[in-house]
Amino acid sequence: MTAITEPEVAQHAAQKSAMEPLIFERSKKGRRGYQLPDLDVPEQPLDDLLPAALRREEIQDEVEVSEVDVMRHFTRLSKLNVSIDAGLYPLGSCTMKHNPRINEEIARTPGFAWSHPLQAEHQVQGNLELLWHLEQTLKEIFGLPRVTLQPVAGAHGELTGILMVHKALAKTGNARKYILIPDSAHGTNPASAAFAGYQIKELKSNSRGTVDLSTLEAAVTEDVAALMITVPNTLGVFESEIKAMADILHAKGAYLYCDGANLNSFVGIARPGDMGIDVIHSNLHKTFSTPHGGGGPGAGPVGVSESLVPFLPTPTIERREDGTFYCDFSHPDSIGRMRAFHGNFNVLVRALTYMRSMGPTGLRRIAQIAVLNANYIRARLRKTYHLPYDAPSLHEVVFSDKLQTPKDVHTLDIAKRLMDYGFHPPTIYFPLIVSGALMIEPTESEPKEELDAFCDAMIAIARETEERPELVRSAPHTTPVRRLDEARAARQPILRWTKK
Amino acid sequence: MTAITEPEVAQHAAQKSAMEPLIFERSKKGRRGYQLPDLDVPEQPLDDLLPAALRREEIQDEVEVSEVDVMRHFTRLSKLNVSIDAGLYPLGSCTMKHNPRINEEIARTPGFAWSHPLQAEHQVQGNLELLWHLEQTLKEIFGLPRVTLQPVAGAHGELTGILMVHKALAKTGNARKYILIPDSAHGTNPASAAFAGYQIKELKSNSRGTVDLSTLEAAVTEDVAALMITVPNTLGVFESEIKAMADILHAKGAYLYCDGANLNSFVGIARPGDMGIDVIHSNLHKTFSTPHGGGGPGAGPVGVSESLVPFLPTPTIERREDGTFYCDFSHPDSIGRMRAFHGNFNVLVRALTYMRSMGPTGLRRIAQIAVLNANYIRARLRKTYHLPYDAPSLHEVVFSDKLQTPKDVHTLDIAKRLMDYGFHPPTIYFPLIVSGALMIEPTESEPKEELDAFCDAMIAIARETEERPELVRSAPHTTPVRRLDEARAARQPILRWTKK
Amino acid sequence: MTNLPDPTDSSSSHRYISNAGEDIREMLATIGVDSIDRLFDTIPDAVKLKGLLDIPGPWSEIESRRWFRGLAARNKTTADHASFLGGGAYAHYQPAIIDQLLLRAEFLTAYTPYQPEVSQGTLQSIFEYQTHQCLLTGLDVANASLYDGSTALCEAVLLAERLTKGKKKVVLAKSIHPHYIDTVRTYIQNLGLEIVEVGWGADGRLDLDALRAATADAFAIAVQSPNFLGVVEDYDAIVGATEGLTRISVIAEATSLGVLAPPGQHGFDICVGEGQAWGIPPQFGGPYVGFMVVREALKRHMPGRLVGETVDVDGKRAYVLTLATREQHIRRGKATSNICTNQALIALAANMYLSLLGKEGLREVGLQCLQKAAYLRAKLREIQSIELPFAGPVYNEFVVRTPFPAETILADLEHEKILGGIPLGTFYDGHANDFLVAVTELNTREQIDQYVAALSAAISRERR
Amino acid sequence: MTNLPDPTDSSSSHRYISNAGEDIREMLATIGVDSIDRLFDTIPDAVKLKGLLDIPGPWSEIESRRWFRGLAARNKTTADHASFLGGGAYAHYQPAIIDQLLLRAEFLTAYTPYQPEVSQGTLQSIFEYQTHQCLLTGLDVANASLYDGSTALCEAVLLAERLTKGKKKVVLAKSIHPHYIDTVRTYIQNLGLEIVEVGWGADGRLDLDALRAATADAFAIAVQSPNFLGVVEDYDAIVGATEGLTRISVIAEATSLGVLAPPGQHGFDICVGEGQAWGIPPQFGGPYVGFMVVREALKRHMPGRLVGETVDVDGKRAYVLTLATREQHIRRGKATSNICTNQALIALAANMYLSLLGKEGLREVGLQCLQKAAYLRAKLREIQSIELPFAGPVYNEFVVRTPFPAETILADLEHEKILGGIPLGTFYDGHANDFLVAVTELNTREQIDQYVAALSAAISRERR
Ligand SMILES: Cc1ncc(COP(=O)(O)O)c(C=O)c1O
Ligand SMILES: Cc1ncc(COP(=O)(O)O)c(C=O)c1O
Repeated sequence: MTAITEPEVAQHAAQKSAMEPLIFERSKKGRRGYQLPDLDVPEQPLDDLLPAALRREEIQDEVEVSEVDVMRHFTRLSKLNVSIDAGLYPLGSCTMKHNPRINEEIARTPGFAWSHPLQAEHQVQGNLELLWHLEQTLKEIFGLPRVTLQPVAGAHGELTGILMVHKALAKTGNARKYILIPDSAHGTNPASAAFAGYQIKELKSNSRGTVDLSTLEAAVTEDVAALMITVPNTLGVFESEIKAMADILHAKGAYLYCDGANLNSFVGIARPGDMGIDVIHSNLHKTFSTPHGGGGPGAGPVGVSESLVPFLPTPTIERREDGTFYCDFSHPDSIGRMRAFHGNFNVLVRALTYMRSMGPTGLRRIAQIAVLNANYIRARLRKTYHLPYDAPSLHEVVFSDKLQTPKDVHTLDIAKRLMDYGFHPPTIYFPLIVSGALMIEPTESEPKEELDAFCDAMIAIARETEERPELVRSAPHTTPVRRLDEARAARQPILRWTKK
Repeated sequence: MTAITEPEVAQHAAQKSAMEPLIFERSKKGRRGYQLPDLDVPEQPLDDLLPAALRREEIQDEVEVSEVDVMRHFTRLSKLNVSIDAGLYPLGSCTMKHNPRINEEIARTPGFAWSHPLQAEHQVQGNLELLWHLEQTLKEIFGLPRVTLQPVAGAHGELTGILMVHKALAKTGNARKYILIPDSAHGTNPASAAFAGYQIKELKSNSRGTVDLSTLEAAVTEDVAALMITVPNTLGVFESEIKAMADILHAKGAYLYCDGANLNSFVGIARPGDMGIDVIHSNLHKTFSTPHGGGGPGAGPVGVSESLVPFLPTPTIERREDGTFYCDFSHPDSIGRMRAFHGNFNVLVRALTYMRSMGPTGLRRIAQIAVLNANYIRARLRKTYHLPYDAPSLHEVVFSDKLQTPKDVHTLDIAKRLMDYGFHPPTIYFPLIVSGALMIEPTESEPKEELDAFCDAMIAIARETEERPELVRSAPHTTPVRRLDEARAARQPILRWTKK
Repeated sequence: MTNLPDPTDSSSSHRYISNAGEDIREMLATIGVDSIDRLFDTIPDAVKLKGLLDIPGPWSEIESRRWFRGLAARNKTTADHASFLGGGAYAHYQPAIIDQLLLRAEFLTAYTPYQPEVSQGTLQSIFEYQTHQCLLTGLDVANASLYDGSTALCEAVLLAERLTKGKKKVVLAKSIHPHYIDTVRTYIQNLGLEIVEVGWGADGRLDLDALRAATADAFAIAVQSPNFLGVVEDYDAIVGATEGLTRISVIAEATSLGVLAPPGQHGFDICVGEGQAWGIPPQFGGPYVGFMVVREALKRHMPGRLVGETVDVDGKRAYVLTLATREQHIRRGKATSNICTNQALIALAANMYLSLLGKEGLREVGLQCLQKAAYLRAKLREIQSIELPFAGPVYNEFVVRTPFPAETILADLEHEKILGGIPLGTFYDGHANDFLVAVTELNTREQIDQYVAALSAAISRERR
Repeated sequence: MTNLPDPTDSSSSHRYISNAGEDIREMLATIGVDSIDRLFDTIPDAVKLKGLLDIPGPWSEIESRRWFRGLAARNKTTADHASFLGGGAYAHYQPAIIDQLLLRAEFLTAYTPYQPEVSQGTLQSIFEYQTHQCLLTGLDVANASLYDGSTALCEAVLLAERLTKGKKKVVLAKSIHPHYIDTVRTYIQNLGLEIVEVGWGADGRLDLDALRAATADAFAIAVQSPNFLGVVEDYDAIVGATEGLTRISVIAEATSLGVLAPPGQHGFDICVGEGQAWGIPPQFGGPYVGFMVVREALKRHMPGRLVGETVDVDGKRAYVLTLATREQHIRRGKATSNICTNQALIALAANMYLSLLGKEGLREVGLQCLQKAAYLRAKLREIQSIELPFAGPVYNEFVVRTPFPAETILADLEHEKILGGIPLGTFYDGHANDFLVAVTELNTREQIDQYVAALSAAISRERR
């Protein structure tokens, strides 16, 4: 029976899918994937409608395929992906939770899906009411007086928030120069601050991974516009001194911006507004379950404290005495519009559906079980993997590869090897303050047995590292493709198909 | 690098899915997968509503799982199946064609999905009109004056048809005793005939696999009620003498029943009614693309010639002068009702959507390309596999394992080995007149490149049979489970989970 | 044939058929013929069509959406009316994930799991479905599905007949769904069997005296509970009166199994029924899913497919179609049934529903139906001139009688956007003023209160 | 906290959260704490909530369906009106398979393909999407997506600015979608850049004289075609007037690329736009998909994600995120953009749409839009007192002027179940009587004829 384990035999099935050609390579003359109704108006000579110079020739090299070809192609492509519906997807900082299907159903209601963004307000009262309710709900969750729903992602929310801070400070005559950002922060924080017109000053974390009050105090000069901080931070550690931080900043006329990417860990348990936070964005595609879609779309509403309300993007959605709703553009100090139309409306629909499904008890339970699950993994793996920061963590836990590097097995290898065990790897090499970080966020969705299977796999990999390190170093072995030559991709970039 | 091809390593990922426990084994006390609105009427003591003796205790051993658990479970189970959307599924006689998604969308229109089968006729005019149009369309396709839409599968249609034959004959004073059925027929034919109250006389096929006129002539006695024949037959061979057969039967007062399972091969090219056929069922889940659903639901409308019209099941759907529609029960000679309500209505919706998508040109093209595809496979494989019947075939081709048996490789082995190449096997060991049959029906959906890949795989397996027969005999090697102990399943049947 | 389109011309291409001009020419060359027409030479010209079929199309999706949505819009349905319709088809809650899972190609577009190595998803789900049926009915062996409730009853009668060759009489409660009885009549018409119907007593339950009189020489008795009048039967009493018969219980409202006594624990041998109530939309009558569960001893008589547990060559647990020697593809004319294609996808939906709702949910659905129906009944009893003619216990459905023809009253309710019931006179003589009313967990108290008000108004209107 | 629910109690279980009573107790034991509350000790009591949030819920799916469908029913939409709305969001045909494929968990619930070995599906699709963008625009390198058309323009302006450090002026055609211009204004407010707007001439096209006057010291020029008035710009003429500037073409109606000259072949360096018209429902403005395609030389300045081809250790072709050093997670404060999460799923939908429609279909959609708009224009020209103020060539959208306020006329149309246009006065002073009208392949001749009749009737009515 030796024959049957030979790789060329064992991989036929996988290869069939893995060898799926590009849709362009499936093209064949005469095939067709669509039909339109026959043109039902008298056809006029093209030249009478549009001068030839403004027209194009045929779209060269565009595809000719049937609907069957398209169905096959994308079905096969889909099979090359792992997904939340199939198992744990513990990307730290990404809150890969269960995406309820009722949200998808509601978003597809024709009255929502086919409403047009430039309709008269009286024609879209349902939409405006929905947005209004979502703002009310987020206000309560944030403990802040107003929320803008326009930003379509976390980073977009960050830019919105910092632009408001800038405008508010500019109004006092001095927009200031710096935004303080801890070294544990996500890359979008400095990038957004820069796009908002600020320079970045990085704050060093202490041994708990958090920011010392003294560090902050020393850094907050008259030139500092705001501190941009993630709570809990990217190690999952809560900044217990958050209120004192706010006081320090406020005393100097600076603002406290909270990156709310980790809201899942304390939603319904504590409120940013009660911590002295002035601005916070929430990634609805994280805490509020809108599906990640292979990289988006998301939404990044921003809540603000009273002093920043005048600077919110326009329009805001308001309710009249008579119960009707309207868009209010009368905010002279507004930073302006962050995007055409009303943001990612149909992502917002999904998020509100989710908030209603959870209710106050459910939101609280999210945080409780998310934190329980993360701490369970922490407890099960802490003897096997190095825990660089020992402070109690909430919804995620960050290990490092320190115990494995002596065998020349690194975080990347561990991540790849996890794939052979059927798991998507955690976030790796982030936060930057941990060398070889493995950042694990299970979310509240995961059942105990899935967490156990994951921990068992991690422990097995640690054992393999001792006994057969090459096996781990050369992983993955069972995926549709194996380790890629990423350097080659960057050195000689091929960024599109071209006809041979 | 030897380590990485070891089976225990290579199969982790597959195993994770393959080891999916039963949903009952995922159950854990306290988990919940649903929520209902709170009861909004005053709750009355149960005993006042229903005596305890009529009530049950809790449903012992029923599951307690979350929605996440259910989503994971069924997503993982789905990954253990192959499907038409992922590739060729050449089950002969099953017409596994592309299932257009517009049909699914239309069937889910709330006006169809939420209409109730016992509503007053004026409330469901849309449904009745749809059924009426479907009947008109099938009448034209069949070339027959009436069609009943009640039967919900091919076998159900067979029973309907033979019951009509019985009733028609009984009306003449003699229902007769026998139904003639060729030895190449599908098992449902004799079973249906028996359930309709007849005995079966089997007709021997000739060397073309068809029925000789002389054989028929000899068999048609005064006791014969009908011939039940599949056109083209289960070898894909058309009964060129079909009209003469009809004449022979009709001369003796017997009927010609056509099993229309293979309509896909001649839809739009020729019509059963024009061949002298008196009754035909069509499996809408074959020729008319309604999805097979892992084994159903389907639909099996039955068309009849003038003489059988009085015996159709009730109700029939009729159109009034004023353009309204109604259910007509006034058929005193009807065989009665074949099923509650209106048959598989929402399968019928899908089928009519498909017929409209195809139109007259598209239906004709179905047959043309289905026959082209099958003959292409036949041409490519006939040097490699034995073709037991050499007559020209239409939409399917039946090979045997005769060239492989000397190496002790049999049809079952070839079928299993195809799985390793990523293909669902053909129908095997049917029709019974071919020893070790491999019955291949590609349908019109398949692109040439998929047919080529399939033929390449078949040829490779033939080569493996010569060179490494053990590899084929022990296949499959790459599926979630390998060959099963089917005897054990039948010897000590375990037909349900029981709590340990 | 000169008017017929040239299949190699690109205007002949169709979106559902991949191969087109270039492919066709290559393939014909391999086959060695010069046109597709040649491949049809075995069909005599005399029976070949000379032109195209006279049917509409081909339509684009845009045109199909317009036409079919137009038809759907001409129906009045639960989607835009408050519905109190039952009679064997119930509007229950359908969890959102079910339909989206059903659309997965791996479930939707696969076929019967003849090849277990590439069909474990379907097979395991059927095994689970079979288990749910056993737990719910208190019986031992369930099959993979039958067409629907009516044909499941036919199969049960035929099964029972096979057990006791010789006897030819089957007793059916008249209060079984009339469509089911009709269907049995159709199925058995040539098999020399006789149906005896037994009516109901004043409380709407099976008339036990009449039953006792009818059982002589009978091989089986079938009763439905809740019956077509909505009344819950007393299994134990029926069992006492049907010694020696094969007892068939019929379930037309499957959610009732969440609260009602399971027939298998009360002397019944076979339970058949309609699974539509497990979250399948009414969709004008189908596709639904028939189920059959039997005592252990009857398993080799079971019609339809059965999935069993086994192991693969590596000893790994797996599932497979089994006991196939009962079936038509092996036994042909002597099979236990002619069924082949069944209702697999709907059985899968039922498995999902039963798993999601689970132990607690199935009970809660049942209790809510019970309580809401009781609430409506209490309100209706307050209205003069409304009668609830049958006093037997009910689950979620019951008969209402007013002094006026049911159709008249129901038309009045329809004006208020209420689908108010099913006229009983369609099914039984002498019930012109009666109609069936069903309540489920989807009916809100507000709807029920409106129903009562509308009904009361309708009666006043008619009185004038 | 005594009022707060006990998480181990089964009444606390929620359907979206697997772990419940039994699990929780087991896990706490492993962790070694006696309650979940202990795990939150690092959050100071002072900031902890003492009770529950004051928000509605938890709702069942039944309740959510009722409430949200109730809201949706209060919108008047293309679903039940004939719509002639455009202005950057168009109702085009959406092939049925797209949405059902998007619901596949493997697409819907995966995230950014950081781990290429288990994300080839997403990666290959993005690579294909990038290719389609290149073919359609005539440019060389496309990214994986940006938020939408408006923010894509912002990114293009910032990219252009990076190319030519020193210059601070960007010229924007005033006829670019006003929301896009507003968004650019917001984005650049603190970056020391200046926007100069150039208006349109009598024919609705960019005023070339004004353009020439504005280009001095500018680093870039952006024009939209068809512009917000629906008029197709003359790329070649604009190129002639903008020597030395980075030229940005903005596409707000993506299907126009099926028939209009590709900007990359007419002197433009960057093409950005909104992909919504590729079969994405209007859905009140989002989620849509912004695209950006640039000349080869600009690729290392590209914002957002890029997917490139490479091979795996076995030499097998594969796809991977590449040139990541441009991005925020590597370059942080110096990245080419702050974008992280983008619009991947919508880009996937666009890839499906472009593949299905293909070479022929993209052209046919364009031609049908063109012809149908021309038909409507011809009909409107026959009506006295209707003016089409801009004479420039159009694709599928144009401005209509009547003697009455646009809002009044449109309200009249609304009574006829027609969403008749977008008032231009909202965006530009002095256009109170003008509105934008768009026509797509979904508008039937019957709808168009009804539109003409209704508009004509509305004008007569107002005249009285
Ligand atoms: C901590 C943190 N901040 C910000 C972001 C950026 O959010 P988005 O991707 O929604 O733009 C992320 C997302 O991964 C994050 O994890
Ligand atoms: C030739 C033939 N006849 C009859 C049938 C039975 O049809 P159904 O499965 O729809 O009952 C089949 C189905 O496989 C078949 O292939």
